[in-house]
Amino acid sequence: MTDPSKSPNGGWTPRIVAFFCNWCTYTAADLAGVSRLKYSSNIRVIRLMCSGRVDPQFILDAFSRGADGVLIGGCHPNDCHYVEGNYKMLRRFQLLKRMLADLGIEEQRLRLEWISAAEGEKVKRVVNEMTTQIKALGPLGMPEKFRDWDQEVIELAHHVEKSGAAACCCGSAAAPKDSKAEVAHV
Amino acid sequence: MKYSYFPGCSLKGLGRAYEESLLPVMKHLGVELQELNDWNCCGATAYMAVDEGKACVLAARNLALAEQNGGHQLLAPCSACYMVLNKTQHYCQDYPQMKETVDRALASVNLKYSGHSTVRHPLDVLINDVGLEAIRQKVVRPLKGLKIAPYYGCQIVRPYATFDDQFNPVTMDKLLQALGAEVVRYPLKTKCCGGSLTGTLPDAGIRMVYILLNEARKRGADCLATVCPLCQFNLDGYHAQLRSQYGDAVLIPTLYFSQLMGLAFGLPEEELGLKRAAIPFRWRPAAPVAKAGASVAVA
Amino acid sequence: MVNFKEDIRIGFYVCHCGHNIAAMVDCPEVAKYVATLPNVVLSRDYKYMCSDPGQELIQMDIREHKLNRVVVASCSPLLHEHTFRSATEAGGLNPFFFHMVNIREHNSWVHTDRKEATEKAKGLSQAAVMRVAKHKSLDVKRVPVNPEALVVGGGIAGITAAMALAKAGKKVYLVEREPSIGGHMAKFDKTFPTLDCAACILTPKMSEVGSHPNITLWSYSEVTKVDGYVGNYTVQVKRKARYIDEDLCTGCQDCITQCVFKEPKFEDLFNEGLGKRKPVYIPFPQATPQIVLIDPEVCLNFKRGIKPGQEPVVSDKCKKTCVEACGEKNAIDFTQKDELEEIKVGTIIVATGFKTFEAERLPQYGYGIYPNVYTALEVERLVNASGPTGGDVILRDGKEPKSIGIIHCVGSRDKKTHVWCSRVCCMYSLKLAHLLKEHTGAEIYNFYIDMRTPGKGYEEFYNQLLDEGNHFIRGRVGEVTDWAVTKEEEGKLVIRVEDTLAGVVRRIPVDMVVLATGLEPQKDAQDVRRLFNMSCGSEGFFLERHPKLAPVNTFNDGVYIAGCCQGPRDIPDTVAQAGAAAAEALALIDTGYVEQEPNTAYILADCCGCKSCIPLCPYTAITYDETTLKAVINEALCKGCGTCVGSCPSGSIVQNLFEDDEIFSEIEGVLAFK
Amino acid sequence: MSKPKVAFYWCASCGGCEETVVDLAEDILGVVEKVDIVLWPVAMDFKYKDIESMPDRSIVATLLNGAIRTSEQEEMAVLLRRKSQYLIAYGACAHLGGIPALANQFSREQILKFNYEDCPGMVNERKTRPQLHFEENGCSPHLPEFRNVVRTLDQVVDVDFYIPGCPPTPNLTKAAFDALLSGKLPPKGSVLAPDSALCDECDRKKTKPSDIAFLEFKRPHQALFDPEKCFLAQGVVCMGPATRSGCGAVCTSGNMPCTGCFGPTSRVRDQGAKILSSLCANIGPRDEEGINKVLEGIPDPVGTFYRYGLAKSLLRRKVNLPTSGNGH
Repeated sequence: MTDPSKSPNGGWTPRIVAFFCNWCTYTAADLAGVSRLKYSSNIRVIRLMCSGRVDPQFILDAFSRGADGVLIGGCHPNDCHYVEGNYKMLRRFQLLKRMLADLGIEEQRLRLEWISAAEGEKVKRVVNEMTTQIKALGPLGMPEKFRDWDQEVIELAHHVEKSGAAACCCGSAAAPKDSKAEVAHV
Repeated sequence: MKYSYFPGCSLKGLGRAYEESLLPVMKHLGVELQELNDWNCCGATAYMAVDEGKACVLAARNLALAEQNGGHQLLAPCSACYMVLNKTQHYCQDYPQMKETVDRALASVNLKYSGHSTVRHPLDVLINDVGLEAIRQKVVRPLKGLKIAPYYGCQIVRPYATFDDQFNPVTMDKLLQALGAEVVRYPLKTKCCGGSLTGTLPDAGIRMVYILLNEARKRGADCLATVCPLCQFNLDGYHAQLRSQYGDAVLIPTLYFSQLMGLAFGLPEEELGLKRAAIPFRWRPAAPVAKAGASVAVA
Repeated sequence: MVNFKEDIRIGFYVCHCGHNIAAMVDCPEVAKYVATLPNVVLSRDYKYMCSDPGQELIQMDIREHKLNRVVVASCSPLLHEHTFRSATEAGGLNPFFFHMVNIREHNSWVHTDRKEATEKAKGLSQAAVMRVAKHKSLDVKRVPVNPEALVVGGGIAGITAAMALAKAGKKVYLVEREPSIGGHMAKFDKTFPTLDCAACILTPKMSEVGSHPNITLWSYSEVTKVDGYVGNYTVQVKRKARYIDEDLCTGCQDCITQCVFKEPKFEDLFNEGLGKRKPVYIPFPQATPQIVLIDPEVCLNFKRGIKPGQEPVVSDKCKKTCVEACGEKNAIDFTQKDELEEIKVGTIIVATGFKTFEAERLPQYGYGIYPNVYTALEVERLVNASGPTGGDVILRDGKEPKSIGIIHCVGSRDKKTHVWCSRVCCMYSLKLAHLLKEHTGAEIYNFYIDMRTPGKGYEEFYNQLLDEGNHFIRGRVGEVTDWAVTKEEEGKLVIRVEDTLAGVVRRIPVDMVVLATGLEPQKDAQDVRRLFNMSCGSEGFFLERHPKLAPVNTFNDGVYIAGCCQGPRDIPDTVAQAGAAAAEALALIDTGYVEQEPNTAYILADCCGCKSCIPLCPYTAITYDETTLKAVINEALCKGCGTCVGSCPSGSIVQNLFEDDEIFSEIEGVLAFK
Repeated sequence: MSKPKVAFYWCASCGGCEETVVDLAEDILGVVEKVDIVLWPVAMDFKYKDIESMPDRSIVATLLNGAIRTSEQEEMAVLLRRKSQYLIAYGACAHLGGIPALANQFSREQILKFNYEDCPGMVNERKTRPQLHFEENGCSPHLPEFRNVVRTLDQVVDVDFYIPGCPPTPNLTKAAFDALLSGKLPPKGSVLAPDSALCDECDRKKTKPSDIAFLEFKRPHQALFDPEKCFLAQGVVCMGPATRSGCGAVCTSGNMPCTGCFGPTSRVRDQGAKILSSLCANIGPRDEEGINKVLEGIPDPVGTFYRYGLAKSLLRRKVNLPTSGNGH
């Protein structure tokens, strides 16, 4: 198993998760393909019906799972297939980018772009620009950060284990549970 | 309204009449011009033809100085300066290599050009910032009865048409009309004045001058109005050659638009550099009708 | 949940698409990788998944390997999702146990490094495999299609489409903005290359439309609002006031003769401003419907100075000789107001046409400066027997031209204006050259960049023009000027051009210049696009769903496009396209229903009733139930955008096909590739 | 047969959770009657050794409150995990990180420097910091290590159930005891509270309009609140729609907006992201300038939306703080 963030040609290369709306930006990306425009391969597109569907949880989840950047593509203002889903995303974006800045995530890592179905060229430009910018920023590397942060707990667990009586530990203190450990509920 | 002012060599030399008339006219309109401290050659003509890199560095130094002084609006009255400054901005934007060359050169004298300054032409400022109405209000001696051929020359609309149409610029037409003058339709308004050819290939250069002047006369113009020191020099300075080559000196004067503005504003005539022209411009607007409270211009 | 413990058994297929994918993505390696992922019981690569054998492969595998999930990595889902869903269904599974990965448009066609593209394909495939495991069985909902249709625009495209639908027995509303249908074609004199008289072939069709029992023709009307969805659109149409009761007017035109204005003195737009009309008028003799109208801007019975957006005010100052002339018919009604009508239709054909390039934008060609510079459309009227001069080519200065220059590509093939070729200008320039020569015997000069004459009989027509002794000069004209250098040039328009074949700059003096202006989108194309929820290309023409395979479809199901609103084209192509659009609409109408993507949202019982979602829905599909104190979604109104789902603060709304867990899995998958 | 053994323990917390146990009032007698309390540092005197010497899994249930910030807390969590059949994260801090987890916006060094040097009122000329070991009067005391990161209980050890709240209400606590003693337990990992959001039990719900469009956001000190109207309808950020119910809407009944201490419902992974999404989507203006003007009313989104949940959020912590390194 190789480090997922290493490109096959060696060295780190950014991973950008993109949420594209079905009607404009996803279609624009299709157009870029049909037009054989070339852009960097760092982007992974997830298709949603509308940029209004982009739950900020998706963005945080992508970051926490190793995305170095998140790109959201929607229809231009006034052009939303669903009248105004794009405005709803714009409003979330305005606060989310500020909140992410407060949490230490650089502004360039989250980008909202209006790309119409005709703008294959813009898909190319935006993806290339963003890749360059994030390359300059370096990795965000949240999974590695989580591992790094939790090193201090793992050390203690080892220590407790060594001090005996750890044989029948039922609570598996050996490693912190991944924060995603799913919780079932009443 | 405040602008940095880049005179360039012409306005301090052959084209002094342009500066002499432009400065009081702008002042009269409440436009404040601050001459760029320590400006240098804009990089036009010879430089640009031989080494674009060096020309751009020269121009960029002026732009950087303007930025440094917080003067992000740089007024460049000479057409050649205007074009080269614009061209440098475009080159730095479009060609990263050129930007690098410029950055490196400027860094050696602790200057930085960020691309935030805007190069403005006086016509642009007069029409878009000052406004025709404000100009009209300052006219105390309308140029009534004067027929003018508006001549723009090549450089302020080509290759970059920044504030007017590339093929049929009209800003000066409107300005002259606001002064009360009659503007004749002059299809050669952006044709070449002969440029530097008058020095290198005089036959071709003089021919162009003849075409321009002859057509203006044919269309009933009393004079030509121009925006460019080189155009003014070419159209004004070769009448003797015209006589010897074509047997017709076409003694029609060529003025800067700013000189005509000064006359219409009733500014002191001797301040407008009118005497510097080879072909004298004798026409004068009628004295203003005395109105109570109206400022009376110096005769 | 019955299937809670059911094993997930995923079949994965990666398509080579010939070389389209395989050239940039190592398909066998992708298949090998995906085979190692949890729940994947079968992983194959195959040359053409969308082919019949490819689809049969899926069906066979579902049966043989007891697959209950299918993933295909191939092209865009917008192209083949339906194909593979059907194959999944044919194999005996619910079609929504399928997910598609786009490794062609989004991968092999846009990347250049094979290794990187292969890694990306793996990542995207892993995401789909993880996502599809969460998929649920969903039902497709069928919605009936209203058999009535709307055609917007009454040019030759709209006329053709409306007639095709009407002949098939469908009820059609034809809405035209101008007082008469006919469009640009009605203004033409002849049509290339056959030189058919345009009026002779068009007017019978116009009157057929006007009298067809299945067609409701609303001229002088505009669509103002479109609601609903495929099969069930509600359309609001503004019927502008003509000040004439359409039911009472017989088209006798006595009112025009009797108008207090004895002579026509107002700009006649049908004649491109070359002629004059009265305040009460009919646009042209063959206008359909044959109903007059009154222009309140100039009619004496209205107050002057109507402000935009305001209703004209009757002044009652005129003697109203028109009313007298109308007599007992009593068709004139000065109090008429704009009226809004609402209609319900299932399909819509948009055929709103084009406008010609504004020649004033290129002042170097002197249009609007020199009176004897004409646009091609003006010349169409000038040579037309029913035009303002009765077909005599008399210039604006009263002279007859002895020499004429036709400048091609005005506003076409030019980075400064429009980059596209307008397709018809070369041919109509040849036609006008022929007609002008026929009418005047003048010397004709054509200035062209390239002669483009692809079409049946077109090249032959060009050859004919060459034989007729017309001059063709290859070069883009620099300027048209009245700057005369020689005696011969005095009083003429001089065309300055670089003759790129001879390698010389020419000055050609002529009496008349014709500008072959290009075609561009209508001024309000963007508004119309929004009205019908379509897309525009970067140049502003309406965007077809697929340039080759769905040229009359749009991204809005049930809305079709025909004619020049989609891009410049000539009459034969327009007519063919209008027929295709009508056929598409007919197919939908005769199917009788549409299947709706089951991507609607629903609200869980755990909803707390905070009402945050209610204002977010643009379709008012969400309401608050006062008895349960929770929100409810009306599935029939929900269009599946998912905005409420993304915004529900307690996660109590679920969008079918785009459930939170499905998307989280996809995110995890794209970032998990190893 | 002996009574089932129960333990209470506190880690990084304010003590409020302990109060709740006391707030059971007479009911506590019923509890004490049925169980044998083996550890309760706030009220009874048991030692570490007492617990250590017990057989593993001999405690039926441990209710542990407080976040985990020090090595001592970790050690206790591990020990109690081992000795208990059920480990219950009790209260917002153990459940989500709570108020102590707001410290995840700062580095260990920033916190120590402020508290031992920069904080007003601090007199510490020698800038002495707590040491892990030191010698004094022949003794060599050992102090717990202060960690870089604040954690929820389940980020350190396996947790069986969660009782939410800052603090949990007596009702929920009693219900949990009842369930434990009767053996009628929900699936492991459950949060022992209803799974709908607060509005469900808030009286103000009926006053919330269906067409809200925020034109401004007010902070609690900026206005006098209408005691009956929905806070969101008054332009006040209320976390209620994104917060699990079960508290009986005590804050909103007391004329204060919900601040989110019960955490999200089971269907939400990040409470802050969800309330942000909902509030923002319903902002009135459409242009960036207008939107930002409205958002000026939320100057500290992290502190507002993750008041209790930062440690449990998807990012857990400000991401660019110095990572590991024990900072001795």
